Amino acid sequence: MPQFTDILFFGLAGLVLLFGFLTVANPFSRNPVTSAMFLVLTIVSLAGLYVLLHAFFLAAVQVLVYAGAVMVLFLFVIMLLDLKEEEHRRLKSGILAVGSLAVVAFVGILLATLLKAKPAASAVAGRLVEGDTAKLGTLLFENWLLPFEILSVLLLVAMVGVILLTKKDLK
Amino acid sequence: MEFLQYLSPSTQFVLFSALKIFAVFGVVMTAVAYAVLVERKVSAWIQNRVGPNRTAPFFINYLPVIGPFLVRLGIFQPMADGLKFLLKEDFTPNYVRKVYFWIAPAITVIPALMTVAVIPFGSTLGTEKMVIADLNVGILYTFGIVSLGVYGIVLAGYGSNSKYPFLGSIRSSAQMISYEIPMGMSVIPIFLVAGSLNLGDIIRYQAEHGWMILKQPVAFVIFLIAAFAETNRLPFDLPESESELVGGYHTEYSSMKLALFFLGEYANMIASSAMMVTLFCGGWTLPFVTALSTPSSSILIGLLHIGVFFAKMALFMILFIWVRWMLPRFRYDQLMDIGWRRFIPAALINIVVTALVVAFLHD
Amino acid sequence: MSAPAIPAPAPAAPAPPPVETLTVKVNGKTLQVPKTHPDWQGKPQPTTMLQAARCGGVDIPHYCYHDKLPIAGNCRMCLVEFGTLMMDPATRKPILNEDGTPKISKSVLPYEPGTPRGAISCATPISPGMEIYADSPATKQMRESVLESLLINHPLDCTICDQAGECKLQEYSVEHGQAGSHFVEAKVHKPKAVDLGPRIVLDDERCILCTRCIRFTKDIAGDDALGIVNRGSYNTISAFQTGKFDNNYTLNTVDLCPVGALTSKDFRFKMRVWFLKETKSLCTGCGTGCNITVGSREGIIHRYEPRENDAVNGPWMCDTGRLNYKWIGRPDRLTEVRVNGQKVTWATAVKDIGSRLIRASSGSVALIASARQTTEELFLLKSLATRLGAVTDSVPREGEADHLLVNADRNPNTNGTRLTGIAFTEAGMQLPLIAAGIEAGTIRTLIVFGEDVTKHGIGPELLAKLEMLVVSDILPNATTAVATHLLPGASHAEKRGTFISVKGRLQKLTKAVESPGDARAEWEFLHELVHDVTGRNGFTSIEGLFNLMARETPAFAGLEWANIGDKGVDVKI
Amino acid sequence: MSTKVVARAPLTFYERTYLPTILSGLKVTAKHFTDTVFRGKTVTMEYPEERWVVPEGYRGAPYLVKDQEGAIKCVSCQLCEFVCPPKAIRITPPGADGAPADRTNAEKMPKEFEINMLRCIFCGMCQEVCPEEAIFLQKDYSLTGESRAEMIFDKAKLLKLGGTHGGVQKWKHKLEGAKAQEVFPV
Repeated sequence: MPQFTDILFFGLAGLVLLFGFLTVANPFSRNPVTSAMFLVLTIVSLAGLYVLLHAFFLAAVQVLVYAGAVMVLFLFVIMLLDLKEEEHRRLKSGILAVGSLAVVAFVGILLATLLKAKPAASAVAGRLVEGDTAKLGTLLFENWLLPFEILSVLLLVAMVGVILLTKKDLK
Repeated sequence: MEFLQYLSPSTQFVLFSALKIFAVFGVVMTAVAYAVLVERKVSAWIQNRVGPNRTAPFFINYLPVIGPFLVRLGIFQPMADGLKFLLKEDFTPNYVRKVYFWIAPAITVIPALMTVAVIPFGSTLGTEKMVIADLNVGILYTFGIVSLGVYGIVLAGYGSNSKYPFLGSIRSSAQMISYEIPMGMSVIPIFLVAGSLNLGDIIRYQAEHGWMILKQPVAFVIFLIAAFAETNRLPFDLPESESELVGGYHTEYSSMKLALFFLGEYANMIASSAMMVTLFCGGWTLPFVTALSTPSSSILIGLLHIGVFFAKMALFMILFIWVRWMLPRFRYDQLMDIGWRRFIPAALINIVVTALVVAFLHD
Repeated sequence: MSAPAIPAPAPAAPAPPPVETLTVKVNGKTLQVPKTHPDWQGKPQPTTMLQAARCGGVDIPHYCYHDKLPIAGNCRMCLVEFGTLMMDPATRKPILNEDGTPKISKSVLPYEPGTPRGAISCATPISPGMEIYADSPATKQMRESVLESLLINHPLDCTICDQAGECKLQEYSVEHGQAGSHFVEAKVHKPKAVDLGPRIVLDDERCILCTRCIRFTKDIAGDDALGIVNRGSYNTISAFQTGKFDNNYTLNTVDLCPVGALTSKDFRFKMRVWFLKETKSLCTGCGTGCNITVGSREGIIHRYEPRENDAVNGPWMCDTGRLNYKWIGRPDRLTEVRVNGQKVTWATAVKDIGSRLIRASSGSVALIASARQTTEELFLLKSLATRLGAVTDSVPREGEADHLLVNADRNPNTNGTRLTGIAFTEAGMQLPLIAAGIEAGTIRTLIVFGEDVTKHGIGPELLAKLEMLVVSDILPNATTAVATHLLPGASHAEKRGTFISVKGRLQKLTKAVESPGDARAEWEFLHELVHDVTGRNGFTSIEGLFNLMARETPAFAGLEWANIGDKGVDVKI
Repeated sequence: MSTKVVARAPLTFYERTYLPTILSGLKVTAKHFTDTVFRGKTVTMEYPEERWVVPEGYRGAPYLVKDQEGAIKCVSCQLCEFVCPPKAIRITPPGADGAPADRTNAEKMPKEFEINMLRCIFCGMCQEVCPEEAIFLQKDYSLTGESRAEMIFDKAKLLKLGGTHGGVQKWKHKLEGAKAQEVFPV
């Protein structure tokens, strides 16, 4: 049912954009908790897109890690810090200009990449049909073992750094 | 049943899925209602009390012996409870954050019910697999959805805009995140042993090689205790803890909204029980009985499989309930201590050891 | 009444002349006691032992003795043991002990020298060097015996006795009595619930025959109506001469009666006294301005009692004034603010009146106040009238005076109307002018406070000609019926303020009960109205208002609310 | 008094697994469970069928009583109203022209006597203070009503519930004493 999946794709993509927009610029509420909740919705919608791509593993991990763990911690922090409604900040023209420039640059790079990309670039996705975890594992631990390990070391460094920063009295 | 032949496969898929969803939904809801009854009855019996034994619908007078017996058992109490929840005044305090206050109960219930979707609660009935969604990453799906359940409680505490619910929700978010980690780690050895993330495959493996509980007792204990913590049941019910937080996150709730929280809690218990049955206790299979450990060919055997599954699940439910009336509440630091300093290392060691064993055995 | 007036607090008052004193000992404490005390008529008489003890802060229990009544000395309750200086018969000098202190001879029975002999302290004058043993064992035993004797025939029916709670017999039994009685014979049963007069019920069984009531009626009220008849145990109080006990001061005997023998018919079985909230207030029946205590419970007034003020009424008040409280709780009290017959809020009504008054041309407004209003309200009305150029007046109310307390001027605050300038010399002189003004159409607006002007020459046909008729009153009458703006007011028991008696005594009212419905004390809305019309500071407290008035009115110069006190001050009239 | 600090014995490894406590908990609960289910040992009293035996000295609702001749004993002295800590009692005295008492010689009787049973705390002070022995705490233990107004018991209801309570009949004795004497010469 290609039409059906298309409808689903556009629906979910629309939702991702809408929730993403509401996360950063909600015209109805300036409550940080609301922003966080819309971010959760964004993540869940994104997981829906992964499902459409048959990347079930990615979808599940996306929900599990980002929505289920990271965002809960975000909420936790927001609530504990007792953030009141954000005050309306006046936009300064300089900041506005820099911001717009950044957006234009980002969209430009994105469009350029997309235009350059060939349909065959989705070959990797094709290999991961039905979100096979075994294949994903093989890919990760054979083809890209070094970057994976480097990344994990990087995360370890970050963790150690955090512990060092928060530790009050170092001997 | 002939007309089914003429339907396209996708239409059949939608039709059967819908049927299964309705059936499972109905069964879960009923089970929740009666779990509450069992809870009340078991607690009463443990405390030398009688428990609910009064609710008697009008038609019970026409049943000579069995009627009064059912009334004594409180069989009709869930109906009265449900009716009461519906008819109670739904009170919304005027200082709450309305939107969050209203959606929080729903957010609690929906993930709890969604978890049930991947549980294979039977082998086959005819040609139809007795699982709503036969995902090959079933267990990850479950964890993903379960992890969303915490939002209901966090938002309930936040939306209530009141200190006790807030404290309850803060505790619960910390508690659930902490225990998701050992819970998730504890099941990894299972998949190492079984070689698949698909829950159906795991049952099949257990039918052939014996129950996982025997092969992975450490994983089972960790999973079981983490399940208590994830469902906010005693001895880990710190988000509610009546004695210190009044009612925890649902202090400000009343009527059907309160009922939804209970529904969520019991649905979570059911889902956890079902997961434990599937992962550790062989699902719908029974050892030593060939008919019951291979996918069924007849409708009757299929139904029997479902019965076996529910019987095992009921045992776990009773365990949940029994423990509630047996153990006192943990202190919060003890809870965190057990989660981070005992279970996570234990689960990690379990993974490493299992991986080594599996690797050497394969060689 | 010939009680000495308390001197008004004046800064330059001459120092009082030195008082001749005697030295006595009360309970072992040496005291300097004035040689004389005023008796019931105010004449100086030798100080008695009871008065001397009182100077030392010792209260000797007594029933028949009363400061304002002749001394009878018949109840024996005030018996005390005492001693006098032992005198050398030859030199008439005190005999001294070895340590230099004078020798004291205790009074003993002449034929039984070991037994102390008590003296009734209410009638025994002190002598220099006397020692009074007000709490010696002998004195205590005398009191116990006297109480036991008084209670021999007492019915002990406190549960149905109105005096319970303010009964001296109860109080002394607790303080000085003993629990048991040696009397085992049958009690003498005397008549109960005797109808002594139109306002008095007598229970003979409870009577201890102190004769306070008889002395009051004969010597103070001047109506020798009561006496004791029969003999011995059968002594009873009776209106024996005329058979009726109905002068205008009968209810004072209820206050005087230390037990529950004489009770008020009006207050009979109405409320137990310990429930009553006591509020200091004033009687508004006439210009005398008797001080009273309002007894109320939960917003209902149950009785008035006189409050002792020697400068005004002594401890007495007349029956007419005492029973003149029932109208306050009448169910037909005005309770709604009405503008043209429509019920409105106070804010609306006061705003409406204010805006109309501002537009009124000078001279088109007349104001009739009442001499039953407090001075503060009259002051506010006057400042309103001054701004509007209005003619003001109040209504005179005359009656018959009597020899004791009732004044011919039946208005409680005639002097208030004069001093604030509402009515100058003679109240009521402007009323015909106002009537003529309305008739002629020059007066278009009339403000009436607390009076029914239809009875004073301004009939309904005249009132109908007015553009606006602002009426504030407590009870409905012919004037309130035709008012365009009707403002329910508060009675004197429901507000604070001051009245000035005919003799120029400025005294305070205190609020005893809440006003019914929307009714409000007049000054509370008048200060708003005055603020709206004149723009002057409207004081939201009675203290501020009084002090403002005192600054602006020459007669009250130097007065402050805080300095008035419970018994009032004299002002120059 | 000196404080003695008792050192807490460190938990053994076995104890630190929480297993002994869990097992003993299981033992206790299982025993109670079997006791209840199989031996029928329950502590519950099934209320409408089984009734509670009211113990001696139980303080139930206060009601007014009548004497052996059916006369109201209360003389409206209002001491109970005064002493009542939650102000549940409200007595309307007869006033000067109220109905005469139905009991000889005592001139006074309450016009109305109300007890707000929702306010009453069943402390028994009214019974303690009553000089006429006219109010008694009874053995009632299930006071219910469908409205607040229903729970304000008036004089008629209190007398009906209170029943008869004999006593010395002091007012009657007073009257008899008076009759025994010669006619009073007024």
